Amino acid sequence: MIHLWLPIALVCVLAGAGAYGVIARRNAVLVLIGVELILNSANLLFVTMGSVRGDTLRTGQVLTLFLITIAAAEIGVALALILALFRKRGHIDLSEPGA
Amino acid sequence: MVILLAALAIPALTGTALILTGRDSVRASEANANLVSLVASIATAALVVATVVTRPKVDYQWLPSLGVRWQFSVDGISAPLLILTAALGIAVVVHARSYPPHGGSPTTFYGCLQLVELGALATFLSRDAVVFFLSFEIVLIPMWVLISRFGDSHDLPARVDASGRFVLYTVLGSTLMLVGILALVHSSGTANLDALAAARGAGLDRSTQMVIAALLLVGLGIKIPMWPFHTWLPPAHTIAPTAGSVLLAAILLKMGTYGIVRLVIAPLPIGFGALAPVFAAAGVVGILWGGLACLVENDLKRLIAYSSVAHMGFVVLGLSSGTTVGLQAALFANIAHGVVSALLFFLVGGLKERWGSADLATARAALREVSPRLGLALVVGFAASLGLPGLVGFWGEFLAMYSAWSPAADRPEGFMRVLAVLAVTGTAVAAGYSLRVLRLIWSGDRTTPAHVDAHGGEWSVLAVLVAAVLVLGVAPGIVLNTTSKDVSVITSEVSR
Amino acid sequence: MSELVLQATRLVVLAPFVASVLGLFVARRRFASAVIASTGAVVTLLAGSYLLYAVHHDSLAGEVSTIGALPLGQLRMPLHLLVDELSAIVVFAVGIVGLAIQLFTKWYLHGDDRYGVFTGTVSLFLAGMLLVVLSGDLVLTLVGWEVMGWCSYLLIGHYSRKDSASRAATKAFLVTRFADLAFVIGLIILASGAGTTNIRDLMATWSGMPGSTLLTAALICLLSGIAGKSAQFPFHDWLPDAMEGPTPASALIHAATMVAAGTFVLARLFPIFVLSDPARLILAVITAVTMIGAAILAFGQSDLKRLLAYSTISQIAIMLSALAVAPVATGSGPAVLYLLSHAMFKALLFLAIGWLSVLVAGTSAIALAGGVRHHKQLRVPLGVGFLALAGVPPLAGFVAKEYVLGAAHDNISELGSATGWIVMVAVGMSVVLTAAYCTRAWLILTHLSAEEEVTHEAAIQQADAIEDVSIIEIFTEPASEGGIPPDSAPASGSTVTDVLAEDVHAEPEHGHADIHRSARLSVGVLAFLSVVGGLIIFTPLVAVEPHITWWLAASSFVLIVASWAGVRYLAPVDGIGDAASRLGADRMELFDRGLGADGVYVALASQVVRLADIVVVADRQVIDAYVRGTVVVTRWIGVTGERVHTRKPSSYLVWLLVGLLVVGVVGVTSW
Amino acid sequence: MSQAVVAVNAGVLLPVLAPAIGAAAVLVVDVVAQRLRRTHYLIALVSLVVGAVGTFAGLGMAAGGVRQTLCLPDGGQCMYAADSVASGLQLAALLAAGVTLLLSWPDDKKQSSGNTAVIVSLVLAATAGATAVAGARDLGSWLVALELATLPTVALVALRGARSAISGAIALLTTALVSFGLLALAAALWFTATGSGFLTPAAALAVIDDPTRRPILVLSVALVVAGIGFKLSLVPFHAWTPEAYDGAPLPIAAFLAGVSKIAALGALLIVIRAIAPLGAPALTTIAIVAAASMTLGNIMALRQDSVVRLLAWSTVAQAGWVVMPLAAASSAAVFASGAYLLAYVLATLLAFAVVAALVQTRGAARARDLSGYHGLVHDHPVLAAALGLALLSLAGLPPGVLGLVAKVTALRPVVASELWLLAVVAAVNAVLGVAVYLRWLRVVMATAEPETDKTAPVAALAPSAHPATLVAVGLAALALVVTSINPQLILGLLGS
Repeated sequence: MIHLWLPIALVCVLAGAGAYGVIARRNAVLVLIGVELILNSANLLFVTMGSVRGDTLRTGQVLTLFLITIAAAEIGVALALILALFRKRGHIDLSEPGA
Repeated sequence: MVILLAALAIPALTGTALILTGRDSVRASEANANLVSLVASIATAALVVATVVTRPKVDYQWLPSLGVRWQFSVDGISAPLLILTAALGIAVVVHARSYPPHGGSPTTFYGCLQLVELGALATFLSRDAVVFFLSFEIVLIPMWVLISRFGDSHDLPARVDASGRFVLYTVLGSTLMLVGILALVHSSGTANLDALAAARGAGLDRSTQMVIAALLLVGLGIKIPMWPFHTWLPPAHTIAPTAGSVLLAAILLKMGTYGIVRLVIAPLPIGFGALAPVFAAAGVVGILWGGLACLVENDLKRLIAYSSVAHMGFVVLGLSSGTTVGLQAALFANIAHGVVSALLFFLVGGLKERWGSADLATARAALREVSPRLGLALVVGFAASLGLPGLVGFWGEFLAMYSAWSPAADRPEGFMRVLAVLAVTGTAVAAGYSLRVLRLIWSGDRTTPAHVDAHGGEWSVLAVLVAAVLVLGVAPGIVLNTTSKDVSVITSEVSR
Repeated sequence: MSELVLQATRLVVLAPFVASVLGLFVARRRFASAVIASTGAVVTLLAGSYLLYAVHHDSLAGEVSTIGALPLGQLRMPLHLLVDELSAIVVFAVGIVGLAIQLFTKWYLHGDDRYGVFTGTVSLFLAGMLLVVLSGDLVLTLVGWEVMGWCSYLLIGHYSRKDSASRAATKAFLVTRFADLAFVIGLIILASGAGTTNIRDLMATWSGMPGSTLLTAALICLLSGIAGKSAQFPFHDWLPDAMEGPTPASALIHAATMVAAGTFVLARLFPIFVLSDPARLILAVITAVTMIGAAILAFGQSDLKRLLAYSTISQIAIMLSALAVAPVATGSGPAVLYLLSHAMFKALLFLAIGWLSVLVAGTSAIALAGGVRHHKQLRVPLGVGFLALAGVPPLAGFVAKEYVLGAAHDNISELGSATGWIVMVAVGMSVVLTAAYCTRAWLILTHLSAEEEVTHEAAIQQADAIEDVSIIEIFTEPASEGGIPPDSAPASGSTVTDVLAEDVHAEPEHGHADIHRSARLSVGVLAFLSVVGGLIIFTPLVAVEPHITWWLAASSFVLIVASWAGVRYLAPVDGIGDAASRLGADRMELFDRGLGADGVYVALASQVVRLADIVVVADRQVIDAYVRGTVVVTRWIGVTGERVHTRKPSSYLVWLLVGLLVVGVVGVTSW
Repeated sequence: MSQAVVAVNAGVLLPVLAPAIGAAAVLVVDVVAQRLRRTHYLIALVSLVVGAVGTFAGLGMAAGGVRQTLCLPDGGQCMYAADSVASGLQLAALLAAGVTLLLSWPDDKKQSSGNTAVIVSLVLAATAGATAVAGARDLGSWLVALELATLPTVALVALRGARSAISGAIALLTTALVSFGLLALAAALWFTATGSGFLTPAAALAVIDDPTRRPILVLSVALVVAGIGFKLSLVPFHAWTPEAYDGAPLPIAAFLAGVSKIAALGALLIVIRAIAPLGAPALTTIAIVAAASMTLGNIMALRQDSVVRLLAWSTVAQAGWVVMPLAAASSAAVFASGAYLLAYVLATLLAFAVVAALVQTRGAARARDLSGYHGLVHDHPVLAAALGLALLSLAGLPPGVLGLVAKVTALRPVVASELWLLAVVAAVNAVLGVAVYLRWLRVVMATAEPETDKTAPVAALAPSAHPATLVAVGLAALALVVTSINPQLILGLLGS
């Protein structure tokens, strides 16, 4: 059995990397990836704690599935919008002020 | 009970109806609006008098979720103010016959007057602290409209500034007051003003009382206006139309001092006692400050506004003393200032219409020469303003000074006595500025540019107010006997 | 007390008050105004007479309720009137003077379009004075006191078209009001110490604590107000300026009313005033300075009305000094006696001078010079007035002055305090000075003009002769001349009218109406009373023992004669015979300006105005600055906010995470 | 997984199911019969009304009353539980969505953009999310419902296709994504701390005594505040608001200002209720965020010349007021927050409705610019009156009594918890708020300039507003008037 600190450390790294990506990246898609990293850190935490706690409802695991689904929906909308942005502006740089 | 509700319903409905009436027939409806307003005001006044006489009580559930009830009734403290409000409600309408509003639709003008009256009446009638606050707020927007739309037509930026200052400053005050009210209601568990007064702060420790009292005093102090929160008043008065100035000075300011009696002095005796010296000091500074400013002020309306600051300082001083004498003085001075400032603002409003401005530096025809009636009213008005004994202004100020000299046992006597002496000095300053005005515009030998003397509606209003100044000055017992019973309940002092 | 007395008491105050209010409604109609005002004065006098009768005949004294007690918790304020011997006699005197002035005014302001307003104001003034006199309550005293002050403002400023009148009125009111500040404080101290404003009750309370510092403070405060109203140093300078008012107003203010009110109030409070030696000493010093200083100034005035004004200041000081020295046993009698006699002769002097000034169109010494030579009907009243003023035996002024000296003497002999000596010396000096300025005035009035001197060489000797005779005449004549009008007014009146008619014809440019019979009657009655008023000491009307300290009387008479002789010697034969011209023109001018007291007032007032300027600047730049400051701050935050909101989505994300950091840190730490 | 069969009560779920089914139905109908436009709207309105009716049973329940379903058989815990506050929010969301639909009612004269069905179904879907989140009691439904309420709005903003719309949508999207990431993390931390998937007080209480797990819970709450702060437009998570409002079509902006806020508050209240037993210190962050939102929102709103941006910033400020009571952490606070939100939504919707009506009559350029409102009271007195009522309600001044009562309600818990500093900040912001709305109102009330009046005669006003828009204005105005007369109608929804 792996120690608990390892997945938790990974959660922290993922969340931190995601946050950094969100802040530092200008490209919309890369920002999107940053968000995904954050979401995945949450997923990892759910799974980890779900396995540790082991309640009857399997909350951790179920919620992970939920999150993956939502993330997929999000990505769909987000990519569509980024596409529209690209069509209007010719770039997807988020550091450009809006109209 | 029906009487009381009708007294509130009539101005509310008339005001709303007038405002909502289209401005399609601006010219045709001028006289009609005045007539409707006049009838409504008279009916309201009759009902108010009936209410004061019969003293009904109204108690309906209104906001059970917040524990707010429509609780209205009359007692000795509010009765004189109600009568004053109702009377001036008629007076402004009658006066407006001589000076029709300009700057907007007359229906809006008269509607706003009705709503201001409604707010004032509701404030003085309400027995629920939260309803008190709501009523307090009713007057704001109509008054804002009166100032910003019907004010001095020459100066748009000044109108914007004056009306904005008025409404914003007052909202700050009333919101702070709301915070205080909510704290009071929460900590004492009742919103009923009578119950609050009866509890006399039982169960509230000193520090809580002080915090609540401080919030309420600052909030209500802005409305009074108490020094140093007074700078909204001079511009508002200067710009406002005559009716607005009158209602503002004679009634709206009184809501502040009335609120202090109801919300601070009665329910928070210990907290108020602790803050009273500061409060009194602010009042006395106001007396001197306002008076001194009047000595060099060259706009007559501003001058009267500053004199209001000084006069309300006496009210504040009386309130701070914590004795029956002080409270009686404050309540009387309230009424006195209501009458006197109404007289002066009616007068000066008319003069401003005649002169085109209220500037004292411009050479004018001496009032005594060209318009003896206005001259007489001016002399009586300023005589009362300087606190001449035998006129209405005297009793409140003298008794306030007395009360400051011998305050309640828990006040710092030495400090209060110093304040009393300073307040007395203020009366000399009042004499100074009053005579200055008389010398500038009443006496002299110029007869040009001539203007017509007061007549019709204007003169009847002035004459009635002059008579009121005299009658209340000669027989102050009319007011003092009305208030005494309830005042002695608040101070729980045994009369000697 | 009987119901009749109660009603009479109220009526005394009410009648002039009602007259003034009614008078306001008919102010445009001369006749109606005159009727109302005179009726008010008559009713007051009748009611006052009845009071006097009732008080002495039925020994009725007590309190009369007015508007009911005010409900003021711990402070009792019954607002009662107080009728006793003291108030009854003063009411009577005020009634007489008031009626006389009302009657005189009707003639004097014949051509004035504001006669109605004036006479109504006089009525109100009288109401105020009578309220002070009858007041049994400090607050009522204050009410009457201030009402009088306000009426004096209106009366002095009657000729409001004249800027000088308006200025004088303002000055009079402001100076007295300033002095009243301390008065009000004094009243408050007295009332709060006793818990009541009822004078008898509070005197009873305070009498129980004679050494009280607070009492001394209160009394000194009262003295300030009294000094203001009575025009004592340093508040004296308003009174000479008040001569800008019509002469009846001056007569009113100077005689039985306003300036004497201070004396009355102090007399009323005498039982507690005697308890405080410091206050008495202060009063003695103030009055000593005033009576001598004002007498000197009076001597140097180039305007005879102003001369009378300074003489009033000086006389009131003598009056007040009696209160400063009188031992408990002596009481306030001497002061009241002086008040009464001064009321009569000063009213007389003013009305007579006013009469004369109408005839010669002016009040300056030059205009009036030789006045009584041309208008002989004024010779007696003016002569009586000046003699009484100078305190020549046996006129009322003499009797009263002897009582003051007697009081000082009593003080020295009984108490041996410095106060007594101060007053004694000061009154002694003022006797000399008073005689001096009276003589000077009389010499001017009887001086023949330059042309007459040229045409009638012998006139100089004749003038001397007449001068000499005149004094003797006046000793002998009053019984016949001054005493006639009450008895046989119609006969005497018609003859004098004829004489006057000639004068009017002689001065067509003046065009003033023939003097009314009633006005002359007023003057006559006052002259009569000035002569025989001293006899009052033999009645029970004033609380004094009918005795005179003979060596004091004799020495003062010697002083008077010496002074008369000195001035007579100094008076030049050329010009207008003005003894004061020896002082030199420069000094005369200085005297006319009251030694520059006005300048001091103006300087003080300008300091207040400077303070006011500071306040206005502070109001704008300090108090209002934070109001405007909020606008500035709001705008600044807004501008900064706009700069920060770059509309860049990436920066929003930075905000979001920074916000998260803040929220997280605060949340965790503040748990 | 054990045999956990949840019991479903469709009646209780009706407020959620009705719009969801409606959304599906619209799409189905669109597939079956294209080119239909009004039908979609009718279906949507019907589904909203049905949903609204479904909330009635839950309104005004006594304290502790709750309608729940999706309950676990063994533990008795339910994944859906609507108390009266939740029911009130649901009703408000459904009605607000209805108003939104009325505002976007298709105009026959204009060419169809072809995506009517999409818009309607997205609105319904987002509404379903909003109603669902108010009742969600477990992490899963909470997250899903919240995202369901958010994602469609991104699409709705973007659908207009204009450049500004895309910009707004991008701003909204990026913030939404990151926020959701944070919320997901928050959910994970909650689970980590409590070991429970339910957002219940019981779960939170278990953590109190454990010093290692408590910080995790606090961090979780902080993340929730941040994540929901975005949706409520709380500073500093607010920056998208003006962009999105400005870029979106007006009805969608109204939707963002109304339904989205309701959804966000519903989500927040669940968490707040769950951690209420932990006490107020946990919520200091809320106090800070609330104070910052009010202040910045008002100050920025003061500087806006575009009315939509002004309303956007006003939303930021009002959001501060909405969450302010929550700093007190009590059931009264939850009630107060809900009440304030409802009052705000009603007033804001009315303001948006009036703007929408003006866009239709005067054109977008004029209606979206503040200066275009000059003299509105003369051109459109009725609309001006409605707008005035809405603005005054937002400002919290009579005659907008509802707004005033809402302020009273919101301040009550704050004062009760003696958060004096926060109360004073609120008082100052009441003033700023008044300044914001009166600035607009002053323009509305201004006397029409002669030249503009002449050049644009009233008769020549080309198109009149769409009836549906006018119905929306009328309904909202009526609701505001009625609730201003008797605010208990709104307060009562949320329980007594």
